[in-house]
Amino acid sequence: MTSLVLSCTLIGIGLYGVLTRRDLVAVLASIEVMLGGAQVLLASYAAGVSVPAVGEGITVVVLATGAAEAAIGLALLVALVRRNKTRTDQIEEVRG
Amino acid sequence: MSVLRTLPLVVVFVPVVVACLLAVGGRFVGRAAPWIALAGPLFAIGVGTASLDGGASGAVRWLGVGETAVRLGYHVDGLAAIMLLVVGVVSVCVIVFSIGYMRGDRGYVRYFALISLFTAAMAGLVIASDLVGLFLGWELVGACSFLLIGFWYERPEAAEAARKAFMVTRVGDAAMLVGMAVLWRATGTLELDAILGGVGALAPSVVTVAAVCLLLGAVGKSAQFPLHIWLPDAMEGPTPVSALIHAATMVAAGVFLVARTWPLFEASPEARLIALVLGTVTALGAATIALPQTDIKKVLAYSTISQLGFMFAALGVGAWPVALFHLVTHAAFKALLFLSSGSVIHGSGTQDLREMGDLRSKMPITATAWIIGGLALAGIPPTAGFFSKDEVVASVLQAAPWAGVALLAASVLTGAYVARATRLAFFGTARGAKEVHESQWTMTLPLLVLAVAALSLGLAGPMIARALGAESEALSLGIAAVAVGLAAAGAIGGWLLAADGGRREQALPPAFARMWGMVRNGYGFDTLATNVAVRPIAKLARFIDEAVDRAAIDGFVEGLAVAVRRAGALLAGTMNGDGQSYTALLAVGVIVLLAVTVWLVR
Amino acid sequence: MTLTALIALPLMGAGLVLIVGRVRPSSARVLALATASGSLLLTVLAVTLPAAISTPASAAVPWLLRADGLSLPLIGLTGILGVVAILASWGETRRAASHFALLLALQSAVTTVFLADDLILFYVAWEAVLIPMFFLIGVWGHENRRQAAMKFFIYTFAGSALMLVGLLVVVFTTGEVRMSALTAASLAPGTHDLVFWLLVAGFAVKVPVFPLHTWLPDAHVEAPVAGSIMLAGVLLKMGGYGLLRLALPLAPEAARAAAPLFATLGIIGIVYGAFVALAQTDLKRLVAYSSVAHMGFVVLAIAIGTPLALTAAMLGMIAHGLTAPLLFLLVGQLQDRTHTRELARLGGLMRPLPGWGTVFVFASLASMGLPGLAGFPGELVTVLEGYGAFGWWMVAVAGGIVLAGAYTLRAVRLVAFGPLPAEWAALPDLTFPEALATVPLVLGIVVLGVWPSLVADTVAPVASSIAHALGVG
Amino acid sequence: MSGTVLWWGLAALAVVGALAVIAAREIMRMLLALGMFLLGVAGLYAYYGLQMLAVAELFVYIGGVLVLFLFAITSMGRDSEGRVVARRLDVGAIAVSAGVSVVLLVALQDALPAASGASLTVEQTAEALLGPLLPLFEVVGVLLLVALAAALAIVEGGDGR
Repeated sequence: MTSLVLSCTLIGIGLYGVLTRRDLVAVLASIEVMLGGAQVLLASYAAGVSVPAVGEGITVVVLATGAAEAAIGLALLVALVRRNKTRTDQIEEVRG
Repeated sequence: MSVLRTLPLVVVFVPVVVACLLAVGGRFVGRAAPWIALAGPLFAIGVGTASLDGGASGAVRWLGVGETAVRLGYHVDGLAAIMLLVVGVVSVCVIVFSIGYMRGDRGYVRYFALISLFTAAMAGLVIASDLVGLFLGWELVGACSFLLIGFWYERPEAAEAARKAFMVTRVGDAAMLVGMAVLWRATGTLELDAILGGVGALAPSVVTVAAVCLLLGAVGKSAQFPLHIWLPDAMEGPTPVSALIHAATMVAAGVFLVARTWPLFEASPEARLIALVLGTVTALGAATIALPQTDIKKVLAYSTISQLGFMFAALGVGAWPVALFHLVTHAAFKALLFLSSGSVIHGSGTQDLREMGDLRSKMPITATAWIIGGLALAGIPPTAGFFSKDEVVASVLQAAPWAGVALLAASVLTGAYVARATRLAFFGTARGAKEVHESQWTMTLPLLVLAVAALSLGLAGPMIARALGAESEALSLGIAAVAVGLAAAGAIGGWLLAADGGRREQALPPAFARMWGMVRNGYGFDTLATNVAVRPIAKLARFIDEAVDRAAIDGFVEGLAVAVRRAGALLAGTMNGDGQSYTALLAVGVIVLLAVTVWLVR
Repeated sequence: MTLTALIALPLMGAGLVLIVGRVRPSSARVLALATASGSLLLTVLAVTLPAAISTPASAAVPWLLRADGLSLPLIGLTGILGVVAILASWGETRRAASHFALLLALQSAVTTVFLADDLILFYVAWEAVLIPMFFLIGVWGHENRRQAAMKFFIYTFAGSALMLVGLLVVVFTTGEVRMSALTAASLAPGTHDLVFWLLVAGFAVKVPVFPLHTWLPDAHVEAPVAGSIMLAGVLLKMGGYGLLRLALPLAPEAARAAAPLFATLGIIGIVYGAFVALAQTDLKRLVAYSSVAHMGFVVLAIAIGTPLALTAAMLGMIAHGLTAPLLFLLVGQLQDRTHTRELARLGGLMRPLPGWGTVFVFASLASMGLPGLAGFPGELVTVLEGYGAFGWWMVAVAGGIVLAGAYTLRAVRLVAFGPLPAEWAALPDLTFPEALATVPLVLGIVVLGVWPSLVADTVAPVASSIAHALGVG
Repeated sequence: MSGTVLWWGLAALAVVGALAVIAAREIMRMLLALGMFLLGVAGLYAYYGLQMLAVAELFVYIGGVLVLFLFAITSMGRDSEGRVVARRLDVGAIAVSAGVSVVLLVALQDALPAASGASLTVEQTAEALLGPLLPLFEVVGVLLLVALAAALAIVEGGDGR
């Protein structure tokens, strides 16, 4: 139960970071934090799954996707840097 | 002759066909239009004489579902026959008279088409055996009157008068419609013999309400107080039209209606009382207004209103055959007077009495015709007017002395305004600038025919009474003498009033002159009616249009649209391009969704 | 099989006109007129020979059509107005082909509404009518036509959306789609009121019942002549037809309970419409509000509910379907000449336009319910039966009739009579096609006025069955 | 007893790391905080007996992702150096994020099975991955490959759009 509390707090903190940080890198880092929080939760229960190995296997998968996501995020970052927009409010193409 | 008895509907169809023929083929017919238009009235006379002692009848199912049905039918009884005769004779005279009077008018053929249509409608009204057929004729007569008053539609006064006439009569017609609805609910039918036969079975309140409603219709059509304001203005129409419609036929339809539905009125004392009061007030009031008029046609218009007042008074006291008799004689001598005035207008080019004078030297026939008519109107023996008006005054005096006295006073005034008009127009020194000439034969012949009628109809009293199925009382010499004496006195007064070309009239003391002017204006009733009825309705209409329709209802609908658009704009504001605000919204969405699922699951 | 042909012919005609119009624009109107006259002929055939129209519910024909006393007069009216509308647009040059095609499509859609025996087809046709009408107003209309077209579309569409819900409730609770098979009993007890008010929402907007009428004047003022003719002539009748065909039979108790409300709205409609018409300065808006008043009579007649009153409602609709289009036709012809509808600027037009003037006076007299013309039988019977049902309220109705006379005569006085302003001295009178367009309507008005049982007898059986269902007949 | 103290220590490490990430003034300090956070997470994995995962975490995240961050930052060029401006304390964001975490907490509190203390040796994990979970493992491989390709495409094709 306590791991749930921890995980939720971490996700909350990460989300706060995503919402408030102006710098793209910071946003990406905050996303990593949220991901970490989730993974902790998963880990705390992974062992408890009927076939232990399956729990482990899933956590590995989550870990992998986390890494992949980080890679894509950073690639985007690089692309944006090339167009010297590193601040979240400078990206306006999504204006409605 | 007997074939006419069996085919009364011909009096309606022939003039309708003639009217359509003239309307469509106007150009080809040209000058022959009046002679073709004579067909309708001649048939009316034919059927009228043939059916004096009872004619054919028939009915057809006009509109119905199952057994509840509105039927349309005709029944030519004595009353209808007499009316047909009146309509026929007067129409013939008017049409012949109009040949000369309307020559050279742009709407020559249209005029005769409308007259023919009018004859058809009047005939239909008269022979109808049920209230729907009667109402059909009733309103069509009103429509023809509208079109004929507004015949010279380019003149604003004529257009306005036409609209006013049709509107005021339609107020009465609306009351009639309600009366018909009351009868329909009570008896399930609108056929006169069914209703009148079963009057005994009806509740008194129903009878009274129905009778009063029908009476209102009659008051509207016969221009009785307070719905009389349209008749003087109706003089804007051509004079022959005034003679036919606004003297003899249409305005008499009100009296005819009460006579036709007499059992209903017999069973309702209240309705009769209203008729008596309105009739008497109108008779006296209109006679006073007629006195100071300067336009010859206005004199005759108010005189007609007054004479109709006499008839309504007679109806009020229950003497409906007497009223009918007076209706017939009045039709004759009033048509005669109108046509004479037409001839005078045609000859002297003016309608204003002050610009006439000494017309008898140039227009002898017209003068004699006018004088005979005047004598009949005043009720001087041996003219027909004497007999019929005497019986009216006699019967009213017997039943309601106060009304009788008022009618006698009205007779005095009648004598006065007739004498005044006669002297101003035909005697004294010629004041008109234009060269005066006697009218051609087509105009003077009808005058002679009507003059003969005005003289001889007095003797037709018993024959008419028999046709109506009522016994005619003997002439009460006493009252007759009093009536004639009073009329003569009035005449002398009127004659003196019109001394030296009407200048004495203008030289009245200021107080009296102002009152004289006010009376001439019809006691200001016309302007009163406009301010009380016409103007508030127009203002209310504008208010409803602007405030209720445009602002309230339409505003609400348009407002709804604007509100929706503004709400849309509000939401669009959130899409401000800031990625992070999107995530925040997303997060809020997640919170809400999860909260709801948790709440639902629990 | 002629029923299907009645719908297919105008539709095919529309397609043909479009194609031909591209090649030779001038012949588009001739072809359109031919199609319209063809379908009118077919309609007359269908109306006079009921045997010819028995449509077997064969599997081949997926949808079901049925014509009975209620729909025959209306499809007859649609046929006549189809021809008149095309004649009215005879001079149309802007994209003539699609104009005529839309008119034919509109006629086909309206005929489907009146003939549909299948609820879903009824709804589809009901909405299909909006589309050509929207374009007719939106493209060929006058000054701010887009706003009017949009308002017309959304207002009626909102109403019919509610109606759709009602129809779906009926379909799902009873599982029956064919109207002829549906009776009040087939509806689940609880749903009567719900179905009634949902259906009425859609129909009331169309009729229009006061206060849902404010879309009508804008739509009419901006619509082209042919649009106004079809809008006033048949579109308004779809509301009345819907009430008689669906709302009343399916939920009689609800209908009877709602009768006083409808009667009040009807009477308000009559008097209110007349008052507002009296204050109008635009001739076309005046005629539009007169339509509101006339339809007030129809609503009142439906509220009374007796067999004769329902027949009177039908008569009222057919009569209005003749007089209003005639008036709109005349106003359109006037506007083609004077390019204005302002009463203040007009006057004395009887002099330069005798032909037009005579028909205008005739149409005005018919519109104010002069006996002997089409409007009178319906209004007379409504008052007669109305006194039995609603007593002294008929005095207000009679007042409404007088007011009808007031605004009509005011219009005649301001337009046809009075002195002729100099600017209109040289106006040309009616051309042959224009005069021809008025002939069917004038004849219809006289025939219906003199011999109303021509329509009344066909409507009577259906009217008495509806009244019987209402428990009033 | 010692286990729970260890857990609290690691949890504190992670939480402080996380807080530092979102509050760091200067970008380099943020990265250090991220590293600290990841260390905490790895420790927690170990605490929960997933040794293989703990080690994987160390290598992949701290070794790989953190380096990636470093690389990205350095390539961002001069101007972004050391100026990591955080917005003022944004009450709205606090509310939202607190809300999300609370809702998650409530939603999941009884949905999860009881946490068990069992631990997994590397051998067991290896057998599982190469045995029943082999297809899963392959998929992971493909996933990573795709991510790589995508990253390259974005970086290379960036200017072409």
